[in-house]
This record gives sequence, C-alpha cells and structure tokens, in this order.
Amino acid sequence: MVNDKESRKIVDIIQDFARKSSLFVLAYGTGCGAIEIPPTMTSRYDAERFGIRGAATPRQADVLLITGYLATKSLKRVIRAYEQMQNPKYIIGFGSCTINGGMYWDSYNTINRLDMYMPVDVYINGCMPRPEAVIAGFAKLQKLIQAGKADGWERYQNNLEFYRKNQKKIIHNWVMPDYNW
Amino acid sequence: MSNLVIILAIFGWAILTYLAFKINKTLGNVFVGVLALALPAYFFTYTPSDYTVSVMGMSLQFGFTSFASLFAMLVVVLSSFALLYSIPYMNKKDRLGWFYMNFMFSVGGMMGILMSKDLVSLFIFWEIMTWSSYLIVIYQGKKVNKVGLKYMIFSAIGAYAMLMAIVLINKWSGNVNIEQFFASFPNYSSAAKLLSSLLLLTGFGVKSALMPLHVWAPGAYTKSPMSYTAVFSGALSKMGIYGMALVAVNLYVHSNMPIMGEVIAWAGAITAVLATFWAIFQNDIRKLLAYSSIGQLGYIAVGLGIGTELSVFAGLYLAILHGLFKGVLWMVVGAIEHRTGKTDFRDISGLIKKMPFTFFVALVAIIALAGMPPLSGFVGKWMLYESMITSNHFIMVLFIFLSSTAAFLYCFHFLYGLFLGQQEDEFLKDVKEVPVLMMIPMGLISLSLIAFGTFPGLIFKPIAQAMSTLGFENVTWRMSSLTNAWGNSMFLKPANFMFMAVFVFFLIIITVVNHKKTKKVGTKDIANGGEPIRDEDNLHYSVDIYRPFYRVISPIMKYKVETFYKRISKGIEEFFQFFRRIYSGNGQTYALYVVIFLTALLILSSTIF
Amino acid sequence: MDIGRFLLTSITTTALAFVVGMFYAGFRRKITARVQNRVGPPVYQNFIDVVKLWSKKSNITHGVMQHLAPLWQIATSITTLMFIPILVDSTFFVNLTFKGDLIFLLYLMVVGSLGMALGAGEGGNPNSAIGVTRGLTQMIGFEIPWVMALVALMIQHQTTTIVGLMDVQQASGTWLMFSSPFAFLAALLAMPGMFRYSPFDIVGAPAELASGPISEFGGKYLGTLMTNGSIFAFVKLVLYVDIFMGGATNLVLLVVKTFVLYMFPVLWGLVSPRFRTEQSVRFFWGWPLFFGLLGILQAAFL
Amino acid sequence: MVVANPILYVALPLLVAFLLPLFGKIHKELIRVVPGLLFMFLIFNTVVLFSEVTSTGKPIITQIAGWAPPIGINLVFSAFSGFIAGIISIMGLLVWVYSYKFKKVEFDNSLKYFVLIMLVTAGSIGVVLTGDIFNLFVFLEIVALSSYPLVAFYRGRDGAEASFKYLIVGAFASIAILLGIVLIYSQLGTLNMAEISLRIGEMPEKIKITAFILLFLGFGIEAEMFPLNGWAPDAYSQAPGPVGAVFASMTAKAGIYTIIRLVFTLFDIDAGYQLLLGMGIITLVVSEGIALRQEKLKRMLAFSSLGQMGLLMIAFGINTKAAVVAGMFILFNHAVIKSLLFFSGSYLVYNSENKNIKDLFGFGKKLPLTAFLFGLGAFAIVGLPPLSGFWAKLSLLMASADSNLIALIALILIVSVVEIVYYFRVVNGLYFKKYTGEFEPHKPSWNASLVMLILAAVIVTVGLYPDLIYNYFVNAADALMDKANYIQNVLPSNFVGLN
Amino acid sequence: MSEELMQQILSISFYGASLALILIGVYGVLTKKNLIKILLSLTIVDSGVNLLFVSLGYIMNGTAPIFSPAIMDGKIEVLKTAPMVDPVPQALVLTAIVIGLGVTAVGLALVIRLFRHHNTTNIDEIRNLKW
Repeated sequence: MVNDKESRKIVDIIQDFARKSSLFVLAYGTGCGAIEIPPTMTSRYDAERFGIRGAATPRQADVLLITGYLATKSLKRVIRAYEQMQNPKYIIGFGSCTINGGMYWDSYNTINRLDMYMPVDVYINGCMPRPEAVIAGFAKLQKLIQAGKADGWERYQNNLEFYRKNQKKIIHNWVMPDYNW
Repeated sequence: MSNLVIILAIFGWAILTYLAFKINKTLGNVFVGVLALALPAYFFTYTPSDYTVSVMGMSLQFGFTSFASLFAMLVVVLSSFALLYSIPYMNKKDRLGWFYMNFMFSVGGMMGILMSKDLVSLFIFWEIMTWSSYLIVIYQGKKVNKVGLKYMIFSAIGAYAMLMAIVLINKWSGNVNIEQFFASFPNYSSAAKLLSSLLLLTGFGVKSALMPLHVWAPGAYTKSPMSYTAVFSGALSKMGIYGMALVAVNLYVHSNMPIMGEVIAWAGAITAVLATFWAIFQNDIRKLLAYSSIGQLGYIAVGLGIGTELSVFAGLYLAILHGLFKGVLWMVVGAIEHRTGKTDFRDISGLIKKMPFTFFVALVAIIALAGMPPLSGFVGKWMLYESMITSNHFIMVLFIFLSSTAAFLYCFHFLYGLFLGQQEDEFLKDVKEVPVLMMIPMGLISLSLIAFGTFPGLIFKPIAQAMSTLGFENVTWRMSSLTNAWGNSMFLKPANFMFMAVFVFFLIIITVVNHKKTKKVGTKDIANGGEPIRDEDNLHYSVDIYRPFYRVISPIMKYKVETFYKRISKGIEEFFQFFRRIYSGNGQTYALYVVIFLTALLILSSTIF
Repeated sequence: MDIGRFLLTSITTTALAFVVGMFYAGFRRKITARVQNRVGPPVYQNFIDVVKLWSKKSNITHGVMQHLAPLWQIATSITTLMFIPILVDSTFFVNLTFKGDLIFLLYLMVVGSLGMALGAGEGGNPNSAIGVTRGLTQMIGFEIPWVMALVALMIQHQTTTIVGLMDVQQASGTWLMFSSPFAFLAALLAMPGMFRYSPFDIVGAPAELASGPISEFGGKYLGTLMTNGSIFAFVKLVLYVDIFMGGATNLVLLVVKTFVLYMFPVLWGLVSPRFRTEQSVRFFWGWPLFFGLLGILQAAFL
Repeated sequence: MVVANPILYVALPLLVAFLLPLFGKIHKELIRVVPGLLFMFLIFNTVVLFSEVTSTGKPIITQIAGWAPPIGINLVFSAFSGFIAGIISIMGLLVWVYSYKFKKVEFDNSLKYFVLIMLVTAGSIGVVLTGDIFNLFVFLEIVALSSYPLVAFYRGRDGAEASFKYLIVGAFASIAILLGIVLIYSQLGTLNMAEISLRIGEMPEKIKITAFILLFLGFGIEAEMFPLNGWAPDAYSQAPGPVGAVFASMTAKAGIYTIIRLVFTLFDIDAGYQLLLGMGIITLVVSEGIALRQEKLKRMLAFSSLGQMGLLMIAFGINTKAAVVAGMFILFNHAVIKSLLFFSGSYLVYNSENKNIKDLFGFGKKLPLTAFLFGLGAFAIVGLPPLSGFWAKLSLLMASADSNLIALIALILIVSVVEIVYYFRVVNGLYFKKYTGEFEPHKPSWNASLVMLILAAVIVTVGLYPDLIYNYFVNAADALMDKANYIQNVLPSNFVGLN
Repeated sequence: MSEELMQQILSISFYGASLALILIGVYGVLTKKNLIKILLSLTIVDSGVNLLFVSLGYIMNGTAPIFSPAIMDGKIEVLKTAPMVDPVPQALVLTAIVIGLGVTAVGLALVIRLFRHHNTTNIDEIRNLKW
C-alpha cells in the first residue's frame, strides 16, 4: 500500500501522522446528507475520538465534507470555501449524489460528478450513508494521509485549468477572485 | 530679557504673521515655521527672571515657578509641533493668517497663564486664551454656531466663577498674589474657604472639561482644525489642570481640607467613567477622541484630588503624557482628514495599506492611551492605581478601572475602524501617506512615548521639581522603576525587555517557519460562508459596534447633562420672552409704569427711608 | 542576574506551562466527552493539533497586524508567566517574580487580547470584528469583580505584590480563599469569563460567528494561538492558586491545586448554555460584583 | 483764562445751533464744517480746563451774570463733571465725523440734524456742569426737546411713534422734577445745589423724602431706570445710527449724572444709595434678560445699553470710593463701546427693512472691517480682556467685594454670561450663518470707518494699559465723593448758613 | 374774616386746584386714547404744576418783587414780613411754561406725523415697536 516509504523523511512521517490524527472538518451541509453529521459527531458514534472535530471556518479546516448533491448555486460557494482552506486539504464526497448525481442525476440544476469540479480524495457511498460508513470513510482518508497519498490538493493545483474549465461551464457569472493558497 | 516681553513678542509675532499671510502665503508659512522653531529654542535656553507691572493699583507679577515650567514645557513642545504640522495640514484652507494669529495668541495666552504669579494677570491671559481658541473653534465655519456659543458660554461661566473667586480673594487676602493667597488661605473662615475653592474649581474645571462642565468640549474639539485641537485638547485643557493642581494641592492638602480633594477626585472619577462610555458609542473619530480626552482629564483630576505624593505625581505625569499622546492622536485624525476628507467611521476603513506610518504612530499613541505596558501610559496608570489603593480609595479605584477597561473598547474602535478592517477601494482611492512635515511631529512624539515607557525618569525629573513648588519636597524618583507608598516596587526594564524579547523571539519563529508558504491576501478574500465578495460590497463592520454594551448601560446613558442645561437655558429664555411683554409698546402703559412707580415709592417711603 | 540561569529557568517554566496547559486542555476535552457519554479524544490530542497546524503547507495572512497578533498573545502570556511565582519559596522558578506587582499583571494580561483584537480586525472579516467587540464588552464585565477581589486583598494586606500576598498566607497559615471568602467568590465567578468558557463563549461562538476573532487564522497562526491558550490558561490558574490557595510548595501540589481550580470553569461550562453579551455583562455585574463589594467591605472594615 | 471757560460749553453750541441756518446761507458746506470746529474747540476747552483743575486741585466755578452763588446761576467744572463733559464733547466730535457723510443728507436735513445735535450737546454738558437745580431742569428739557425730533428724524421708520412715547414719559419726568424743585424751593428757598446740599437737613423729613422721590423719579426716567425706561429701547432703535450713540454717550450720561448728583450731593438720605443700588440691579437683570430675546439688532443694543445703565447705578449705589471709580470706568466704557456698537451696527443693518438680527447673517465676509469692529465691541462690552470692558468689570467686582456684596458679584457675573449669549449670537451669525442675499451690504464711508477705528483703538489701548486714564477716574471719584469740598468751593467763602 | 384765615383758604385752594389739575391731567394721560387728548392732558398737568409753583411765591396783598436787601439774605422769614411776592417762582414758571409750550409743539408735530403714517390717532393702534 505504501511503496515509497523510504523516500520520505522522518519529519514528513511525523507531520503526516499529525495530519491524520487531527482532522478539522468543514462540514458543508449542501444536501440532505448533512443530517448524518450530528450523529457522527455526538455520543453514539463520537468521531472525536479519532481526532475529528468541526472547524468553523475554511481557514482552520483540513477536510471539506460535501454532504450530498451540489446545486449549481452552491457549487460556487463550495469551490470558494475549498480554495480558502490551507494546504494540505482533503475532500470527502458524501453520498451517491456526489458520485453520479444519485436520485438527482437528471436534475437541471445539480451537478452529477463532483470530481469533475473538485479533487475528491474519498467517496462515501450510500443514500445516505450511515455514520458507520462516514467513519469508515474517514478511516480511509486517514490511511491515505498516513501514506502521503491524499494528494487531492496537489492535483487541483496541477490541473487547475481542467477544473476551472469545468467549473466555468456550470457557473456562468464567474466573479471569484483568482486562485490562492 | 524679562518674561513678559516674550509673551508680548508672541502676540506681536502673531500680528506680524497675520500681515505676512496678507502678503504671501509662503512668507506666512515661514513666519509660522520660525515661531515653531524659536519657541522651544528660546524656552529651553532661557533663564527665568521676575517682573512686576503695576496696573490700577494692583501689582501684577510674572515669572516661572518650576511647576509652571513643567506645563510650559508641554505647551511649548506641543504647540511648536502643532505649528509645524499645521503648515502642510492647513495648506489648502483659506484665511490662514487669521487662523495662525489666533493660534499664536492662544499659545501666548497659555504661556502667560503659566507665567502669571498673580490671579488677575492669570485671568487676563486665561481670557485671551479663551477667546482666541473660540475664534479658532468657529474658524472653519461649518455648523459652528451652536458649538461656538456653547464653548463661549461655558468658558464664560468658568471664567466668571474664577473672576468672582479672584475678587473675593483680593478682599480676603488683601491682594491677588497667588503665593500670598496660599499663605493666607488657612486663615480664611470656613465658608470663605469653601466658596473660594469651589469657585476656582468651577473655573478651572470648565477648561479641564470636568463633568458636569464638559458639555462644550466634544463640539469645540471637533470643530476646530485638528492641528489646533492637538494643542487644544493636549495643552490648553491642561491649563485647567494646572490651576486645579495649584488649588487642589496647595489648598486642600496643605490646609487640611481633604474633603474638597475628594470632591475633585470623585468628579474626576465620574467624568472618567461617563466620558469613556460616551466615547465608546461615537461614530465620528473626532467626537470619540473628544470624549476620550474628557475621560483622560478625569484621571488627572483623580490624581490631583487624592492629594498624596504618589497620586499628584501620577496626575502630573498623566497630564504631560495625555498632552503627548492626545496630541499625536489628533494629528493622526488630522492626517486622515487631510488625505481622505472624512472623519466618520462610515467613510473610512483599511487605511493601514496606504498610511502605514500614520497607523504606526496611532498604534503607539493608542497603546499609551490605553495605559498598557510596555509603553508610557502604563507608568501613569500604575502610579494612579497604586496611589488610590494605598490611600484607601477602593471604590474609586473600581470606577477608574472600569473606565480604563472600557477605554479599550474605543481604543480598538479607533484603530480598527480607521486603519484595519476591509480595505474598500472607494475609500482608499487617491489616498497616500502624509507629507514629511506632518510625519515629523507625530513621529517624534511617538518616539518619546515609547521611550518614556521604559525610562519614565526622563520626565520624572521636571515633575519632581514641579512637585517641590506644590509643597512635596524631595520626591524620590528613579529612572525606570516605580514605588508605591507601601514600598512595593515595579521594575519597568525587566518587564518591558522581557516582553520585547519574547515578542521578537516568536516574531522570528513565526516569520521564518513556512516563510515561503505564507501568503498575504487582500481583505476581500475572507471566509464568509463561501460567498465571494465583490469589490463594491462593503463588509466593513465599524459603525455602532458596541450595541450590546449600550444595552447594558443604557439606564445610565439615557440621562445627559446637556438636556439639563438645555432645559435651564430654555427656561430662562422663555421667562424673559414672557417678561419682555412689560415693554408693551403702548406709551400710556409706560406712563402708567411711571405713575405706579411713583405711587409705590410714596407708599413704601416710610419703610424704605 | 545570571543570564544563562535566567534563560534556563524561564524556558523551563514556559515549557512546563505549555505541557501542563496542553494536558489540561486535553483533559477538558476528555471530561467534556465523558460527561456527554462519549469516549473523547486522547488527552494528548491537543499536541497533535498544534503539530498539525504548524505543519500546514500554506498560511494565509492579511497583513502585518495579523501576522503580529499571535505574538502579542504569546509574548503577553510568557511575560506574565515570568512575573508569577510558580512555587512557594522556590529557588529555581524565581524568574522575575520580585520585579512586578498585581496592577502590572492586571494590565499585562489584557495586552494580548488587544493585540489579538487588532490582528483579528485586520483580517477584515466582519465576524472577527463582531467577536472582538463582544470579547471586549465581556472583558469590562468580568474585570470588575476580578479587580474588586484583588483590591480587597491588597488593601487588607497592605501589599500590591503576589509575593506579598503569598507571604501573608505563609505567615498566617490560612489560605486567602478562607480568610477572604467574598473576594475569592468574586474572583472565582469572574474566572469562566476570563477563560471564555461556556456560558461566556459568545466571543468565538463557532456556529454563529465562525469562531469569531480567530476566523481568519489558520496554520501556524492558529498553532501559536493554541500554544498561547494553553500557556495562558496555566498562567491564570497559577495566579489564582498563588493568590487564593497559598501557592504550592512542589510541582505535584501545584498541578493538583490548579487542576481542581480548573475544574470549576470546565464543569460549569459543561452544563451551561450560552449567554448573550449583555447577559454575561449583567451576570458579572450582579452577584460577582456584590461579592466583590462585600470583600472590599470586609477588607476595609474588619 | 480768557479762551477756555466752562460757560463756552453751553453758550457756544447754543449759539452755533441758532446761527447754523445763517452759515448755511453763506455756504452750504459750512453747515457740516462748523459743528466740527465747534466740537474741536470744546475738546480744546476741556483739555485746558482739565489741566487747570488737575493742577490746582479745585473745581472751576463760573458765575453767570455776575451773581455770586447761591443767588446767581453758576457752572461747576470739577474733576467729576468736567470728566463727563469731556467724554460728551469727544464723543460729539466723533459723532460729527461719523455723520459728516452719513447717508445722503439733504441740505435741509443736514441742517436740522446738526442743529439738534448741537442742542443735545449743549443740554447734556449744561446738565453736567450746572450748579443750579432749576437750570439743570432747563438743560434736561433742552436735551429732551431736541431728542424728540432726533428720534423721529427719519420719516420712513416708526421714529414718530418712539418719539411720542418718549415725549409722554419725558413730560412726566419734567413734571416730577419740577414738583421736586417746587418742594425744595418751598422749604429752603434756594435753587443752588451747593446750598441745598448744605441745608437739606432743615427740610422736614416727610417733605424731604417726597422731594427726593419725585426727583428720583424724574431723573430716573432720564437715566433709563427700569420701570421708567419704556421709551428708551424704542428711541434707541428708531433714531438714526449715530443718534443711538449720542443717546448712549451723551443723554444717558446726563441722565445718570443727574441721579448721581441727586443721591450723592443734593440729599443726605442713606437709603437713596440703596434704592439706587436696588433699582440698578433690577434694571440690569431685566434689561439684559430681555435683550436675550430680541430679534432686532438695535433694540438688542438698546436693551444692552439699559443694562449698562443698571450697572452704572449699581456702581454708584455701592457708594465706596472704589465703586465710584469703577462706575466712572464703566461710564467711560459705555460711551466708547456702545458708540462703536451703534456705529458699526447701523452699517450692518443699513439696508435692512426691519433691522432684524437675522438680516445681517453672513455679513462677516461682506463687510469684514465693520463686522470685525462690531465683534471687537461685543468682546469688549462683555468684558473680555485685554479690552477695556474687562478692567471696568473687574474694578466694579472688586469694589462690591470690598463692600461684602458677594451675591451681587455673582449676579453681575451671571448677567455677564447672558450678555455673552446674546452678543455672541450676533457675532456667530455675522460670521457663520449663510448670507441670505436679501440685503445688499453697505460699505461704510471713510469717515465712519475712521471713527470706528479710533474707538476700537481706544478700547484696545485702554484695555492694554488702563493706567492711562485710570487717574482721571480716581480724581473724578474724589471730586464726587467729597461733598463738603464741593459746597465749600461753590459757595462764597463768607457764606454762612442761614440759621 | 381774618387775613391769615384768608391766606390759608387761599393757599389751600391754590394747592387744591393745582393738585386737582395734576390729577386730572394724569388721569387723562393714562386713560384717553386720542393722541391729542393725551397732549392736552399733559398741558393740564403742566398748568397744575405751574400753578403750584407760582402760588408758592404768592402773598396776599404783596407788592411787586423789586430788588431789596432782604432778598439778598435769601430768607423766607424776611419774605413773610415784607409784603412782597417772591419773584423767583414767577421767573421759573415762565421758563417752565416756555418748556411746556415747546413740548406741546413738538408733540403736535409728532401727532401730525403719526396720523399721516398710521392714519389714526388712537394710541392703542400705534404699537409697531414693542417687546
């Protein structure tokens, strides 16, 4: 699973461990899946024991949790929030809608494939996924981080033109400032 | 050269400046500059000599006491800086000659006050100072009618109270000499003591804007050009403090009337609290600073009123310091007004981008004002608190603490509203840093504020000398440590150096670590729920920002002294409006009055004669 | 003073404060979780958080003041720490304790907040400014009872230094919290405000203000702020212990005392909803003020 | 002295007044020139006589028609009366210079104007100098009779109305004075003031008091005392601008002189002083208060003038030397400053129909010099140092302090605040209200500006160095207070009491 | 009827008459609304005062006042013994009458002016200047 372990310095390993164990989540309640976040965080499932806690602003967040379908209107906000997050940053696509549009696959104002517009690190399937599935998704992300493979933010940086092109197809009145990190 | 000649020279120079401006603006500016440089040059090299003039059978004496020369130092420094600052600041305004003439008149008036060794000449110079400042208050001519009138009326009330005191003192002491007044004061009857001191306090209290006589101050400070307000609030109001210190300390401390000292101190404490509250809710920077000035003068009054060695020392220190930092702050406001033309929080934001130097001096002055270590304001605050605690003014100390904590609110509002926050292009267009001639005064005073923070001994020395005039002999002071009456000490050097060392250490760390990956972004790029901010959006939050606090203290804020005065004056006017119907316009009625008067006199003649 | 020795002690003190403070924060999270019937994060979770924040690969700042804001905070905390006696009659943790007094500490402790306020202000985020104004307003609230408590102690024992107050407790053998109960009550009630724990956490309310003043801080800035938070928490606790609980003769005792004291705001916070700004000011100007007045009266007339 | 003689004060203006039409027949310009020459001569007269008085320290007594007092009529030029006469003649000259080109006066009008001014001058100085009480009455009537037409001088205004009111009240004054004289004469059989003063004790108490009250009433009307001064604001405000100054500096001076003589010299009633003091206080408070509510500039100035008269009465009513000195100072100030205010004020409201204060808003920029001088006058009259008004106020306050009248000090100062309010309303309006454009400003002619500048210079100079004229006040006060000396000097040395 | 009684009756009637005149005049000034009537009342008062003055010096059967040494002393007692009318009041009254005449003349001129200006002679309606 982790092949190039030798090439990584000890500092990176420590840092990746810290990143893995402390995930500040910016939960973007875009769709119906947001209702699953509270049980995930509260006493029944308690995601905090894995170091996962909510962050109030994108500046402090590590993980952008996209909970469900993204309307064309909210896509703009999500992109904006994602771009305001500090590197390294991760996206978890939550629910079927982020994968293929789910039950909204033929809606005129939702997007179907999230990773056309944003670099998703981990998808969590289900409509909607149970908290167990969410935690499993986080565990997957942690593994990727530990391995140094959660590089969605690098992909976004490198393929910015691709993403921008797709984004601009959806968002017609493009008023966002330039990309920054 | 006698001192009086210098005062007359200033007055003469004022008139010359006026004439010079009639000829040519540049020539006039040269005249202004010459005075600005000559004033400190003369003052710091002269040797005092006494001089006596005899007028109308009274002998008027002139000469500096070391107490007066402390304030004279402040006046000289501040006014010469303000004059320098005025040259670029006032550049685009008209009737400059008039302005500078009155400016110099008021400087001369202040010097005259400090030079007077008798009450009559003090009063004369006091009034010269008053009307010249009045003329400057109304100089800009925008909505000054009420403000000017208010200032004049309150000054008149104060001055006339003082005049009454002078007249009575002349009767009770036999002459108007200040020292002899103090010498003979213990022999006064208790009613005379109370009356003369209350009247004098009213007189001085008006100028030092003590509640409830402060009503004129916000308007007057606001309406005059900022370069003058720096002197107005920084030095001119200190004349009230000067008088109050003389009276308070000499009379109440040395004549065993501590109750009057308590009156002053309480007036000061209440002033400090209420004025600070008012300052918090202002949306105009000039108003904010005006109320803040009133509050700060309250602290000084507290220091003088308590009357222990440390408290008087603190009062004087704060007086000097308030002159300095408030001078800078008014100059900052002037700089902003000069560059943006606005003074309302609604119309300004994010100036740090365009005016970093101004921001820096404002920051220094604000820290000094807030009384926080490591700058000089803390020294004054420390001495004030310690003097209050060691002299068992434990309720008053709460008032002062409440006031100075509340002061943080408007300090933040000032810095944040003007310099920080959203950088709106519409506000910042065509704005640039102020000219060098405006930077120099602000910069130099700010430097002194920083220096006094660690080495307050630099101004402790003249203050200690001044204290000897007030009757506190042999005040001990050290260069950078403070001691209270219980022997507890505060060492400034380790504290400030420690603070700076830690600060610098972490500054290096935080700057170096991830240096390349640290990026500066504009203030439009903020986290606000993902909504991109367009350029035309104004998200600056600086108007009415202390609503919650207002809701807490609204029961107090509902009552304004001003309404009280308004009611009184309206009542008087209404009364005379009714009264003037005596002059009915009918000749017969007037004849009737004559007959009635005659009849009344005849009837009452047995009782009258 | 031996500069090397001073460096050693001051760094040790800071490290101690940092570690203890961090663990306290961890315990707070753990306790909160347990009370809420959760497992909660490990107690060292905050260390991980700080490391992660420092290892962020990009950092955003809006200008100089925001860059300096965490420094104000941390310089304040560490300087304050230097002026507080950690242990009673310790020869090691002397630092600068004999060079300052309570008024200085009172003022020094707010310097950081104001520096932070300026930094937050420069961010340009309206949420930050709102948070700052709330924080400053709340500060007026809790400072008054806190100062009243201190004034009561100072006038009662005719000293304005912490060392003086500690000596008084040493000499009498009674803690000031027992000999001046009203002052202690006032100070204790002011404490949650000082920590900005619930119910006084309107300043940085995450849901409505997007964490308020710190909403533009991320990465190393947030890391510095968290570091500072833990140090400052320790500072405040030690200050309370020194003043009211007679200080501590060794580190274990210190930790015990501070921990017990720390539980007060933590546990109170757990069961409290959030006060609005004016409600919290009114709260502080209610019973705490009354207790403070009683304390002053006791000090002045008894 | 051949050239200078007190009698010339009265005789010359009267003579000139009657000869003026004849001069006009010779050359029209002479009508305007001759009064000026006369005033100059009067000033010369004053200077010469004054130097003599100061050198000898004795008043100059002139007997008319060679009858020695107490039978004959005599003029007394003492340091006190001479001082007032001097003020009147100097102010006369200034008024002349000011009115030299005041408006476009027709030949006829100019003639009338200067004749009346001459008569007022003659009357006022006569009142001040005369040593005979009936003669004083006659001079007062001359003043009054010539004032009535002066008030009604302009046809366009309500001058006639004001004049008629003045006439009614003035007639009452003359009746009261005459009755008082009748009473005195019926008891003492003399009209000489010195002799009356000497023998006043012989009068039965009741009659003495009645006579005093009657005279007090009559003179009070002339001195603009409160309930009796209904005519004054109307007259001041309707008369031509310089005439306002004439009233303030001449007739009012004559009026206050009579009442001072009445209380100080003629009668020995102590309560008289208190009555004067009380009436002064009432006058001061009421007038200044009402001035606060005036919409018209000249009316405001008039009420302010009344207030000053009240202040004068207070000063003389206190009856100590210091207070009298202060009173002299105020008297001097009132003449100078109020004239300046009337002079400049009448140019400010020159074109205004109603002379409202709001008509002159914004004139500070239109008429810079006039507005400035008005402002200076306002500053001076409210007593701001270093202008002359301050010293007067200071000396009055010190005098009242010496007499333990602490409440009075407070009262005077409170009233001064009121004074500041209404004067500064005008000054603020001048400079900081918007110019309405309704009325064209009228530039003062050069002679008017000259007069105003001279007055301003006097105000400033005296303010800077009051000792310049302070000694005159002291001498005048000495002369007034020393009743015995007055009697001794006036009556022949061989005069022995009648009993 | 003795001479003294006659003298007394005379003086009382003189005084009474002049007092009555004065009061009538004052009443007139205070109550009449017509300007001319007011002026007339003023002259009536004047007459009263003049009468009073003149009656002071009157002595029954007195001779014309020719200069005599007695008067030089200015003693009233002398006047009583010498049956001579006191000349001074007469001289004064002459002056007073002249003055009264002047006042009346000026007053009438003013009345004419006022009537032209206001078209009325009612004093209540001529109140442009008030307060």
